Amino acid sequence: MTVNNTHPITEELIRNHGINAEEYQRILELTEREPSFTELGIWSAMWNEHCSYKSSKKWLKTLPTDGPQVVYGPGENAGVVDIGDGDVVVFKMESHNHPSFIEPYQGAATGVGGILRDVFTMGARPIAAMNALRFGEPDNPKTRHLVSGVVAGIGGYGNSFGVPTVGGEVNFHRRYNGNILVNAFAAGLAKSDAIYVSKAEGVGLPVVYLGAKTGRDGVGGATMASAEFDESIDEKRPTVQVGDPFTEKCLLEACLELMASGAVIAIQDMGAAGLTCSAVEMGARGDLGIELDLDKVPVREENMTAYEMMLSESQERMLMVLRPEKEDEAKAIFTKWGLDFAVVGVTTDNLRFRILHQAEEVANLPIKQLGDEAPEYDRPWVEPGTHSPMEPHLFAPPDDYSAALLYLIGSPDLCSRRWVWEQYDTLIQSNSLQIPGGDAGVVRVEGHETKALAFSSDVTPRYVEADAYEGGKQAVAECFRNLIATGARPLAATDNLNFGNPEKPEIMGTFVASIRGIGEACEALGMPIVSGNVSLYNETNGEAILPTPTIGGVGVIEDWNAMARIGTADEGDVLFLVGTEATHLAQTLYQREILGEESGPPPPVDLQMERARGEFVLAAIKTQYASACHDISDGGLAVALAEMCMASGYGARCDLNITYPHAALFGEDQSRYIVAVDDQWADMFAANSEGSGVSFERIGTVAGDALIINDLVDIKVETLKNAHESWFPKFMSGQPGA
Amino acid sequence: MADKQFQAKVFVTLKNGVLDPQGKAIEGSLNSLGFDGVDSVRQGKVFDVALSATSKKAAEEQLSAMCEKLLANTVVEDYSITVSG
Amino acid sequence: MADKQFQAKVFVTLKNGVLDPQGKAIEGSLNSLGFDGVDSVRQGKVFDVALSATSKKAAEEQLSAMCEKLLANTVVEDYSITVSG
Amino acid sequence: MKTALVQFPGSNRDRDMIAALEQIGGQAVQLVWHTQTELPACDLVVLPGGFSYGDYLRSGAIAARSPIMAAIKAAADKGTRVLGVCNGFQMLTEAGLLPGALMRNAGLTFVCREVMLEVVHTNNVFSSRYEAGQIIRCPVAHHDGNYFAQADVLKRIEDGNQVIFRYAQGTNPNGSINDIAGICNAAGNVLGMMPHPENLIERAHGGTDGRALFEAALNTLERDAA
Ligand SMILES: Nc1ncnc2c1ncn2[C@@H]1O[C@H](COP(=O)(O)OP(=O)(O)O)[C@@H](O)[C@H]1O
Ligand SMILES: [Mg+2]
Repeated sequence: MTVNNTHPITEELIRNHGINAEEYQRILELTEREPSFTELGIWSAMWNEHCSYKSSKKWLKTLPTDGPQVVYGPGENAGVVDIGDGDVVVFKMESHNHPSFIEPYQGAATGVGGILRDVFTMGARPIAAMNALRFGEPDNPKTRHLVSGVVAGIGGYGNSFGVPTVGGEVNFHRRYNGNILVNAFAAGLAKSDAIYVSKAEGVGLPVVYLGAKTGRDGVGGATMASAEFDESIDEKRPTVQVGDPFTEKCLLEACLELMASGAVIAIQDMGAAGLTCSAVEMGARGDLGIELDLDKVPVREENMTAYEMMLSESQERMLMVLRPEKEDEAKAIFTKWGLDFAVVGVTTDNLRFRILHQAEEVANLPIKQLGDEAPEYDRPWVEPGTHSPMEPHLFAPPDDYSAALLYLIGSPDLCSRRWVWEQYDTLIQSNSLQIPGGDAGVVRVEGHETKALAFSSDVTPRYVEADAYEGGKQAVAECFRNLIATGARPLAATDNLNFGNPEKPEIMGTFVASIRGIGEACEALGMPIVSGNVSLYNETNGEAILPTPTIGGVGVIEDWNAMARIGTADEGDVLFLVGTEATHLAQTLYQREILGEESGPPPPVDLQMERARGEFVLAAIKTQYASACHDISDGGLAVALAEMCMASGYGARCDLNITYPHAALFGEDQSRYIVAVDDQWADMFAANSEGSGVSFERIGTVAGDALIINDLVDIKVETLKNAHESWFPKFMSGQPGA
Repeated sequence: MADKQFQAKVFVTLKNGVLDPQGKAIEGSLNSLGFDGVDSVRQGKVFDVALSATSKKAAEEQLSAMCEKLLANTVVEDYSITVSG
Repeated sequence: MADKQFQAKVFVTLKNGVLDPQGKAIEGSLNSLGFDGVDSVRQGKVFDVALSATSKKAAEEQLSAMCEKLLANTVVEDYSITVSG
Repeated sequence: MKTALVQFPGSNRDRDMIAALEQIGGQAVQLVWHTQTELPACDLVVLPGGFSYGDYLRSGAIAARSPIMAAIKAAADKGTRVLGVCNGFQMLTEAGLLPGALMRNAGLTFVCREVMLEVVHTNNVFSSRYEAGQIIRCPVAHHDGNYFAQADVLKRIEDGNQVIFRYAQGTNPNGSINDIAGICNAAGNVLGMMPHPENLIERAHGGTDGRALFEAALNTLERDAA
């Protein structure tokens, strides 16, 4: 039987494809006639926010993206950064927010699958993964179900595929109640002379379909990922896809074998709007036309229309331009791995994107225009307001400092995430030097004696909400700090910008301001943005999420024998605060959790100071003065000290010069670290900091089995641990008290 | 009115068109084990539920509520129920 | 003699006495969801198999061979088969 | 000692295992693809961890029916050493080379963490370099490690001193009956265990408690003596 590919183009149909009037006019001009149904689908896929970045492009261009270490910046499947000795690290972060809210397990799983594919499409073997998660408030009825599904899905895919998950974030906030965030990061390792890109070269060459068969999965998914949620969410359900990590693992091995065989000219994974985006990308990049014969596409469902095949988001698929003489060898590799391999098209010199189905032409469009001439908007935006500073005396001190500290480290946003990361394989590949629980994940560079890579994912949404510019800076600065704290030199970063509806000037303003902050920080801290992803329209019934520009940073450790950890301080070590006494309590967890308020400005970041202190701490770690190190972030100095005590099992005796005790202990002033130093080196360390002009304070020593701070805090480490470890398991088991 | 005991079977299967990686793998394995008569395999779940309810009808209502709430992931799965007892 | 198409259901369930962590967990969640009528839950698998065979009997024989060889782990699982032509 | 390692589609701790075997054995490992029907000449066959066939149907079930398995059974009967770790252990039970079955973890979730193991018996070629009763550290990373055997079988392997590793100090991560983490066959030449000794063999791993198992299985003493 033949499938009907025709369908009248009505105004409603156009609207349902998320195409507005002007856009449709432009489509008519470029198509030079009324588009066919299949063509309309293709245009909408290429022009929706998800694929075209039409609202964000203008601003993304302002981010610093190069540096001597950058091999490929944004634009490829993932960023590529030189780490020396002929090795490169390939990484990117991507969101799967909407699918994960609809079907948490599969949504999160396919999110991980997608980002892994982005990395190995370029020829890199994935070596590390992270996941940045934001959920609604714990007592929202949906939250527990979403947490368990998302975490199981991330583990289910990553563990089976075989990549260690070495870091991430989990936050809970009311503003994510109807729109959670699942941002997945992956990094891979490759040789600098064996990187593959999507730019096709050569006319008349076979275009090959690789991997799993095509079904109706996610037809319209790309359109959904850019649509605001409303109560009619159920209708969107069929677009959820099921991931198959087993096939993905086979695809990885097959692709790496294929690349080694020299058969690959260009390769591109099929992500959103699979066949359409990948084919157009290859052609447009290489100034070539592409002709596809859909009758040759491996399908797993009957009577699929051209429209469905072109927009299907079935997972674990790739498109490749092949060296013809290598076809048999290439086919053999894919047969060995039990994967489909089909020549489905050819490259042409006419710059047309031509689709045949059942021996009929169902689409014939200008490929460059599809790829490059997507609309670009300068959406109206308003500069976000800022808050005047708030002095410490404006904040009530706690009645009991020990109780406040215990409460904080046992609160949803500060408690241990062990329940989460023990469901992830953190050890596979035998290279994990630091697993979750410290400041950054660290993995060895295989084949290298001493080199290692560090990974951290960071953003503090409540800061961004209060001041998008400072919040943007802070996200990068905290990422920088987490890398430094392990002894890594920050190299570059990827971003995942999660915001609400960009058609609202306030939201657009937050977006613009945070990008300005991110850009300045990346510039000042030498961390260019080499890849990224934008997720807009994160709103439910008109309420937007907290603005959440997640930053994924990568750093290099030349010799992991000189690496620092959070928990390696030894009895008798001297504890130094790098930085000064805290005074900033606005937008802190102390304010939110203890005082029940969220107001005022976030702590500002002085980027020059950030860099100076970072370089000082890095030097101290590299020269092995630091027996342990931890940056000070959420919850301030007291929480950071508690985290070090819990990690080492030792107590600490601290005597601080204090003006405002609650600010000194819980203030979240930026650019600060705690460094533990063997007492025989303590004076030397102090002298060095004097010399380098970095402010520091000798705050105490590692001792006993309790954390003691002046006459304010005195808590047994065991007690801290219990409070820290108990919330998550309790919450997930549905027990009260969580 | 006293409750009666019922034995129910709840079948949870993937919706048509939803990819079934397990079924696919099993199909492949059966073929390579020489069962070449096998055309397709889809894997689903079956729950044997013992429950007490006032009537068969009440039991069925409870069971479909259980499916909606927990047993089935209605985003990708269908369910069917048979009650005996 | 030409092959006919058959649709079969294969049920694989845990032997009595073999503990069923999934069933237990589901039982627990159902109770905590307020379904206190639930006395016990056991989780099993069901396979929808489409196969071609010369006769229903032949189909059944093939299917039990599949169970013995792959579909069931007879150390801990029992199976049953229903074939509809 | 010649060593062979069998790779299945979906194996993913094979690279960890190869690294451990080559580092400690000082010899290249011969790789065998699951579709082969013969093993190369070897004294030790290793079935690595991972998710062969995605762990679909049952963990290790499909791999246990692959062509190479008959050759492995034959080799085991002839006394060749066979080591199955994690997914490899699951395959050995599914293939009937070891008794019992590995069920879904009692907690139902995948669990990756370090546990403590008691070396119960040192009467075999894998644990002989440990002291009986010794407690060692070892990581686990699995979803289906909940060992189960019917009462009579359990009695048989306990009485037959076939339980080689037990989770110790309350660290049983999966609900295994009798805290069983690893067992061997009656002859003592086939060992299956859920924990991953290959992930704890060098300073970078934060410990080396896993080394002795490979030193024993690979006869490194004899090698060093020779
Ligand atoms: N979703 C997750 N997956 C893996 N590890 C996580 C996840 N969420 C948090 N972690 C880990 O828990 C630790 C604490 O997280 P966080 O408080 O965000 O660290 P930091 O304050 O140093 O940024 C870190 O090691 C982090 O990598
Ligand atoms: Mg930190």
